[in-house]
Amino acid sequence: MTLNNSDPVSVMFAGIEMDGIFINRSGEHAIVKLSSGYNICVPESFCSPKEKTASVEKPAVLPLKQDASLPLLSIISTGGTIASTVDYRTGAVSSKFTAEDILRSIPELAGIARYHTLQPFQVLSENMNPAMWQELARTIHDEILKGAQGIIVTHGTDTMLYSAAAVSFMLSTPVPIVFVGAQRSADRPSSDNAMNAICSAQAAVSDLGEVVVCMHATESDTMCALHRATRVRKNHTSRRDAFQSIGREPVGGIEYPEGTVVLAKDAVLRGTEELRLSDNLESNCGLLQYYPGMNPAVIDAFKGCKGLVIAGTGLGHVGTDCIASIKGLTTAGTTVVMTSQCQAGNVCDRVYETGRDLLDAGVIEGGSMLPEVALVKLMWVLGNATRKEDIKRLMQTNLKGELEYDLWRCA
Amino acid sequence: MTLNNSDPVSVMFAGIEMDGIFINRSGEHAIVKLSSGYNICVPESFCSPKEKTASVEKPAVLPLKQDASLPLLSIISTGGTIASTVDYRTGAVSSKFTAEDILRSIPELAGIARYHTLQPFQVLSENMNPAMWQELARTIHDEILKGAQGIIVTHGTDTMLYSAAAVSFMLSTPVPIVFVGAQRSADRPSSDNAMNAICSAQAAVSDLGEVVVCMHATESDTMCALHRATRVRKNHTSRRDAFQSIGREPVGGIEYPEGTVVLAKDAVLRGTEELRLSDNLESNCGLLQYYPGMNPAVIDAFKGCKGLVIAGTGLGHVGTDCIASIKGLTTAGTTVVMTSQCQAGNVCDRVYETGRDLLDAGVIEGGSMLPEVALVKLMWVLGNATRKEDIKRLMQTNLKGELEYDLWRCA
Amino acid sequence: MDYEAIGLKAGLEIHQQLNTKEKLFCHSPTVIRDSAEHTGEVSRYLRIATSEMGDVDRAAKEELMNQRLFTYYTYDSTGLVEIDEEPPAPLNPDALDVVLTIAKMFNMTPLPEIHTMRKMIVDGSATSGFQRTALVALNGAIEHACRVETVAVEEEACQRVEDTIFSVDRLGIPLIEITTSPCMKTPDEVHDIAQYIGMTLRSTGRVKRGIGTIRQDVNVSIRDGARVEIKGVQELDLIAEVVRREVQRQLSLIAIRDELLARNAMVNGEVYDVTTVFAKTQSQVLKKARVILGTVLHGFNGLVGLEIQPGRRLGSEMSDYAKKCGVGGLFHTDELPAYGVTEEEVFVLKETLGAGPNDAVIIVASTEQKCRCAMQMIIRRAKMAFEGVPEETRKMLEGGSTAYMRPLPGAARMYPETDILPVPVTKEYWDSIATPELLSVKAERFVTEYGLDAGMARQMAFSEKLPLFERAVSEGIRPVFAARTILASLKELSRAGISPDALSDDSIISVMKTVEAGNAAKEAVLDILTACAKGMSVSDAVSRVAPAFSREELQDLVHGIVNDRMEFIRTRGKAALGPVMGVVMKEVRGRIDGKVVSEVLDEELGRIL
Amino acid sequence: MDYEAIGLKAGLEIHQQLNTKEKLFCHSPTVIRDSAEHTGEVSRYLRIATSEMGDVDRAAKEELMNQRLFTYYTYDSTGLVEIDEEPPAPLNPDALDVVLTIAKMFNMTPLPEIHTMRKMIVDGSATSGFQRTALVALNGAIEHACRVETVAVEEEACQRVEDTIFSVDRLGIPLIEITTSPCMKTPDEVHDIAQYIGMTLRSTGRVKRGIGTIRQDVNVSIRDGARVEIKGVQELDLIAEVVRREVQRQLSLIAIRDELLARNAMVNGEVYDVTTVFAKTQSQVLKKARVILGTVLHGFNGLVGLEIQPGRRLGSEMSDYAKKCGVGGLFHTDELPAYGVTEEEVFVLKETLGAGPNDAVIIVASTEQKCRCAMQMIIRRAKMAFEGVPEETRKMLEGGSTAYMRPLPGAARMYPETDILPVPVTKEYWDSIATPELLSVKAERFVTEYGLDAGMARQMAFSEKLPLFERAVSEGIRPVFAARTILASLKELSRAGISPDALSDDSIISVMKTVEAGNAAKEAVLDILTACAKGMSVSDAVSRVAPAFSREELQDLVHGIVNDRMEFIRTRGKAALGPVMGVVMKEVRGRIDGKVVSEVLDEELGRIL
Repeated sequence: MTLNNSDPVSVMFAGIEMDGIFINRSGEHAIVKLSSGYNICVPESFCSPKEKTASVEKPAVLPLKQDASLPLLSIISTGGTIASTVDYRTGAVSSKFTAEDILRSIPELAGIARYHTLQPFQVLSENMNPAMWQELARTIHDEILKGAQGIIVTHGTDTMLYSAAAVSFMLSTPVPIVFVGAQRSADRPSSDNAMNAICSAQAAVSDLGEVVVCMHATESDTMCALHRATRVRKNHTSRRDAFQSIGREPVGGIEYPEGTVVLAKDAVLRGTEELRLSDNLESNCGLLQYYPGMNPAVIDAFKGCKGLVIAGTGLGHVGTDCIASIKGLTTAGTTVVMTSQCQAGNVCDRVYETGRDLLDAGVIEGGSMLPEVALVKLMWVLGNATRKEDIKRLMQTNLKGELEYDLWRCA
Repeated sequence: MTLNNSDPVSVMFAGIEMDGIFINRSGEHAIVKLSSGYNICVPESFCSPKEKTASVEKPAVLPLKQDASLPLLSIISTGGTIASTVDYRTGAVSSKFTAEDILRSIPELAGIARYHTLQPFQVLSENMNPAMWQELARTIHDEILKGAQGIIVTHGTDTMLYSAAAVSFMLSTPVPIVFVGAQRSADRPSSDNAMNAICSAQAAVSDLGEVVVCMHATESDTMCALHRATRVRKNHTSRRDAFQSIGREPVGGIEYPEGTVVLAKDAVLRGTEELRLSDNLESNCGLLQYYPGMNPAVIDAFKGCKGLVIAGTGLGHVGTDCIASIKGLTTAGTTVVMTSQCQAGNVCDRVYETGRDLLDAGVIEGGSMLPEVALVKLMWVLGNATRKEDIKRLMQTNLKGELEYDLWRCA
Repeated sequence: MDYEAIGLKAGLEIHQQLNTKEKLFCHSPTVIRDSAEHTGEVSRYLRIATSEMGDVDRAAKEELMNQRLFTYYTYDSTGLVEIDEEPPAPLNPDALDVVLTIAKMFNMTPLPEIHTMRKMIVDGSATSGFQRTALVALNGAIEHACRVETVAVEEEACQRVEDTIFSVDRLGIPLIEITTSPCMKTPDEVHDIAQYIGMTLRSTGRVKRGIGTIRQDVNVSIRDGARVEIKGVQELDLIAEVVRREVQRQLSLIAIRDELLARNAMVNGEVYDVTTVFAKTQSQVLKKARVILGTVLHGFNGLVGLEIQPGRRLGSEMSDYAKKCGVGGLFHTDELPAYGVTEEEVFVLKETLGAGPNDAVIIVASTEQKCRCAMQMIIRRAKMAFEGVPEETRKMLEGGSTAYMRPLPGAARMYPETDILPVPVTKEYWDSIATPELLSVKAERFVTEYGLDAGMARQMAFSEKLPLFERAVSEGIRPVFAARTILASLKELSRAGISPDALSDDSIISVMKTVEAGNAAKEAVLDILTACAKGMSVSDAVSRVAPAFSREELQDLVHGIVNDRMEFIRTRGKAALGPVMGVVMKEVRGRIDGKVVSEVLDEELGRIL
Repeated sequence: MDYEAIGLKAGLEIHQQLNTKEKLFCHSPTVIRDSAEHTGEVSRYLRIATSEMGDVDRAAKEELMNQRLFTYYTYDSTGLVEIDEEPPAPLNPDALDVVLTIAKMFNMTPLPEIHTMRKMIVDGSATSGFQRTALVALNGAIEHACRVETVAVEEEACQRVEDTIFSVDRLGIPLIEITTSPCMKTPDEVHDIAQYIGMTLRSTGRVKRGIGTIRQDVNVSIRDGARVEIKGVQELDLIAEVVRREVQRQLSLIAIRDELLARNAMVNGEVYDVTTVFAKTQSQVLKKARVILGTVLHGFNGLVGLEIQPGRRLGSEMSDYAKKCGVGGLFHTDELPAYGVTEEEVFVLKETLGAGPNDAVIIVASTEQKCRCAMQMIIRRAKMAFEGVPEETRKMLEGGSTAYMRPLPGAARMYPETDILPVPVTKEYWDSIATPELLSVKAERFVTEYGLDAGMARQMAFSEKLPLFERAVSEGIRPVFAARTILASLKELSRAGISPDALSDDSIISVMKTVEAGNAAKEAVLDILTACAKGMSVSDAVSRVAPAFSREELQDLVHGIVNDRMEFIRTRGKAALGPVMGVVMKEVRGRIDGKVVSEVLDEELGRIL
């Protein structure tokens, strides 16, 4: 008889008999949860089924009502989990996503807004791609059209900054669009998911009117930061406060648990922009960091791409022997944008010889754009402009806070 | 008659006649320095030579003596300028490199040590390559053998971190090896060169015994930081305090102008290591940052490389559709090491599915190594080990502070 | 006491810290720090993921809002895993190795794969909100026919600094958890088994020593009683007493039950406000209180004040329950008048509540809310008295009595730790594990093989300095000298208030070798070691404390002394040897071996006589 | 004064801030901040790159060690370029455009490429240690046959907060520097040329206005005198006076020179310690001093105290030199006894130093070191008196006299700014630049075209609100009404202490349109504008301050008033119109046009009479 998950079993091992329930198998082994709560792994042949006890009837779940007087938010899930429950009998963790599930998990949310939830797709953050960014932007656009007064996008943290930047460029928005995730899994009592979610809801009903990332501001549960989508980086693999604004202060902060939202002087306010979707993207673009001794053939590999962002050294340099390959790309019609692997600070190819050679090779200076953001912007610009001078002008114009200012094009 | 630099000329322009000296030409234009000090640019045909006045004889320069009672340091220049002089008559800036020149420019150095200077080669920092790292390591080795009690390497800031890490791996050193550079050019009164140089000399005569980078700790001229060569990044394109230790505090600090050196508890002290050169490098290695929508062909372009460091997302991930290409590389004998584009924090490919697939594809977890440092280390490891298990063990062993600890290899 | 007759059954759960270099799931060192040295702190809330049934009612919401913010102290010796900012490292292979070694010593069967679980703990002592734990082996044997049911490896929790402040230095130190079956029948047997298990653990040489590194929990029940778990017995010497007192407590509670039933006693649960009764009281406690509530326990007179354990009464049990509500305690009429309460007040109290001579009255004084809560708890506990012994988790008090802590745990909220891959334990690995010689066996060997007397052999085998002794012997130092030196030096240093860590093993070995080579006298060993412990190098210590004294120098000295006492010696002849020897030794003690002095003096006297 | 006869030559160097949105070499806004608002600060040393000749002597080394640490205040409106943490951006094309426009207005020739230079300034006022500056155009004409020699664009320096603390908000604001030839022959001509240049600059509408945004330096010399540069004349009205006084000063110094030569005067430079002379002095200054030194200027009696400019004597010039050494000033015998120095002390002083009746004695009181330094400076300046007028850079004092500042600058330490690429000025670009109408021309046009009287036309043309006026006229508002409203409202607001910025151009236009549409009375304009300036919206202000009053309402009102005064009106007949009109206006002033009131009242009276 084949054992199924949750079947009661009797295990004979080490000369003793133990009761438990069957969880799953791993090779020839059975994983059994003992009544003490421990999982053990024993040869499956050591387990024999036991009669099921009458299952306890689950008590009826009371329906939850949302407060109609509160503003309406849309929660759009792309695969990150904002809420989980643990089945303490089997130890299984399941991620939850209906508005009701979320409110049950994080009851504080019910006091902030009403929620409409959608899940246009469900992928691991590292599998997000430009097509999904477009789908996401369209979904958000629809939700705002339908009356959402704020948008929360739950997203895995790995590529959140790319997605948030992409939505920034594709969408002009009158309401806040808040990307939120968790660095520590939602199934642990110490997870940052609930606090981040609560703060993201506070941000989504606030006066803000731009795309931001809402995550822990410090390692403590006392404050979330709102980062402008085009100036944020994940700067730590695992810490709660991994997300940091680069080259500027966050555009806002939310005190927890008070919920007070404080916005920076230059935060874009609700209603400043009109709703407009502009969702063309040229996804055939690449990003490459220069390193000493780089074989120019690595650059040649991007032949055929419409755009390439280089993360050069310092003010925006590469080794002299790579310049010919770059010139080859630009001549063949690839737009090449120079950013810096330093991340913070401006690219400036006027000051040193190599930089001047790069400008001669047709490279566009990327100002203070983060390499990752420059990649996303380049996809958007190439999806919306074809003339060389327009592409250059757009890349050097501050569209969504990705640059501090429009770069000067001298007379 | 052809005009040469410094020739007195008379310029007729805008209906007036002006005296000046000829500097150089740019196309059909002549650049002339007027007696007011201004350079102007006029058609060369507007200039006519004037008779030279008898040149003033330069006063004899007094020779400088070094204090024999002070410790001996070697200053090795790779192209960065530690000292410059300006010719105020023509405005020309020239970089200086004899010990005497340096002491004239930065007299404070004379009170700290005696100096021996070398210039094994002179390149722009972005043109440094692994062969030059080897040359540099050998030069340093020789100098220590000859009795240098500390080494100062002046280096352009762009790729300083790669060179410093490379020297760390190639050289066991009983004396401090201090890399120093300047973010603001040496020809300006506000340059950071002099203070950095003075602090680097203080570091080079200190109790330290490892490879460090010495640069401004803040934007003010009050403190330099000593960063461990394997944990430092240039995190701003232009600021004086661009260099920052990642994932740890600096190993030391130097108060300016007092010169007090304060070392961290875990700084490696003078004499801890014995002098040993191990200068094999496998330079056929690459570094690649993953980004959403990456074409797997980009990874295939590294086919034939002996090693590839990937800067994955978050805990060390790439999109699922890139895993086959990675597997292709490892199968073909390329060592693939996973690091994170987050820079700080540990890679951990056990926690999520994609990570487990990467481990199955033969990827080596790079722990908390910075991607750039992992690249340099991989070159060194592949230059010194051939068996797969040795390569993995070395990559996961803390050799020079690039990891916080040796990673566990479970039973 | 005939423990068999009353059906005593006891079991042990022993938690022992392992002495690995790094923690169980991260690379931090396993060192305990002074909390004043903390270098950082983080503050966190913990929340329990709701089950599928969970409903968001007003009370739950309020509870969530009132969650406590815990503060964690961090150190330069702790990292991101301790503050739950990084996935855990794989299971420390060294820790697993120690646990498997111990399992093998108990003849247990290892599990083919070790699966790490999360055990939910939201009292703040674990930053993640759970403790990681994994069963490693099952079913082993101990002498006396007792069984070890399971051996698990788990991580230590944080140490509480105060209130909601915790220190993460201890968090993550590996523990072995050894659970026996309830196989012990007498208090002494509990002591012996605990001692035996402890000895077995220490035989590995790979567990931590010192206060707080081992904690014994004891499960005790008697026939007609109930299972009671007593937490955190740290001193082995108290363990039998704890069991004895628990037996006494259970017997007393059963006797009280019988008496209550015989008296037709009754708890009706009515609570009265008696604040006005004490309007003019001189009792400090009652004067301060806003509200005083009282209840009558019918038929309880004399029983509430009955001692059930040294220093503990039925009233103390009720008081423990009441304290959960934040009150300081209670007063009962079995102990009144006292504490400033007058006979007249007691009289009025009883009158007011209509309490008869067989009844007891309990009063509680605090705020209204706390008093109401406390009264409910007291009434609950009073009703339990009719059942005899409640199942409880109790904590040990000084001396070995116990106090109520919380009910026995229900089914543990355990679920898999997904960040840790299962660790296979292969047959090859299990077979390759060598079990160490038991310390008890070692002690016997030291007697037979090295000629140590039994006491010293045992002391040496069980000492933390055992590895030093074994090294010294392996380096050729005579075992008896080595053991004597090591044990005496430890004693001496502790007497001088110097930490034994101040003295390196290398120094001790070096000093012993110096003596054995005849370059310092045995008598000077302790002085030399003390000097070394104070920071002197061995050679400096030898030359300062006990400067080498050559045979030639000795001969000169002896010659002089003998010359001065020529007449005496001539008079006494050979019998002068003793007294003159005394004079010489006064000069050279510790600088040259007494045997040599005796030889030289003998020669000199021979020359004269 | 016959300025031609004495050979007066004067030239101007005018620095005017440009009103661009961003700074000259970075993107920060060109706003001046309150230093209390600074959001950060950095501290820096500056060092001069040594020339090839430089030698490291002890003194140089000491100077380097004693370098001052400058502190710079930063703001949320400043960036990395201001604190020299980032390469400069390219030359601001807007700034260049303004400078080229001005150059074209002076009929200058632009350079084909603009090369930016670094001019070394290590006094701390430039964070980089240099000021960036570039010649833009050469050789232009001004009316009166004067020439503009050069026009350059350069960046403003930091404002000094105090001592070594600077504020970087001003640093980098673009300046135009206009240098004329020494073509002015009379003080009034200097005034007129400066005024004309200023007017030309303002005609662009693209330069900053207000205190500190324009600074005039004047070069003055007369025949037999010397070139003297007077820095930082900020008020145009003083400029002629400054020149007049400088002429007077130079003439006086020449006269003194002649007298000294006539007297065979002599400065032998001997310095005496005269501290003891003043041992019992009542002079506060001398009492405090550690040391008092004195020197004799032979044949200077009466000349040291001679006034050479209002409030300035030859002694003042000497004192300026002495102050460079850190002393507070000097005493000379031409002014003594005074300041607590008695006649007797002066007598003893002269006796002690052997000074005759034709000689002057100078004393200085301070520390020994400062006194020695000061004496050397005084003697240096005294010797210069034999030459007449020294070449100097001087600073203006209140009223128009001047004080010594430093010698004339030598060859500027200028070298190329390598971070800025040269900017080509193509023929196409130059040709495309449109020159604006001069304000003076505009004023004339306002008279002829719009019918403004000459005074108002000039006031309007030169007002900062000129753009508003031109907009109003273009939007159809009658020019006279527009000019009157704008000028009056500015005056009214300033009288009420309200910033003119509080009132937006849109509001003013809107109010004027309301009036012109007949929806508010002209009389109420100022009240409405004042209300708007205090934060009220235009429509609110109109309805509150001057609620619309319809013809019907007016008729009712008039009807009532007339009824009440029926007898009076009947008595007076048409002559009652005046007085009754007054009563009505008292009620409706500003709410309806007086013309309408007059009409309605006329009708009503017509009905009765």
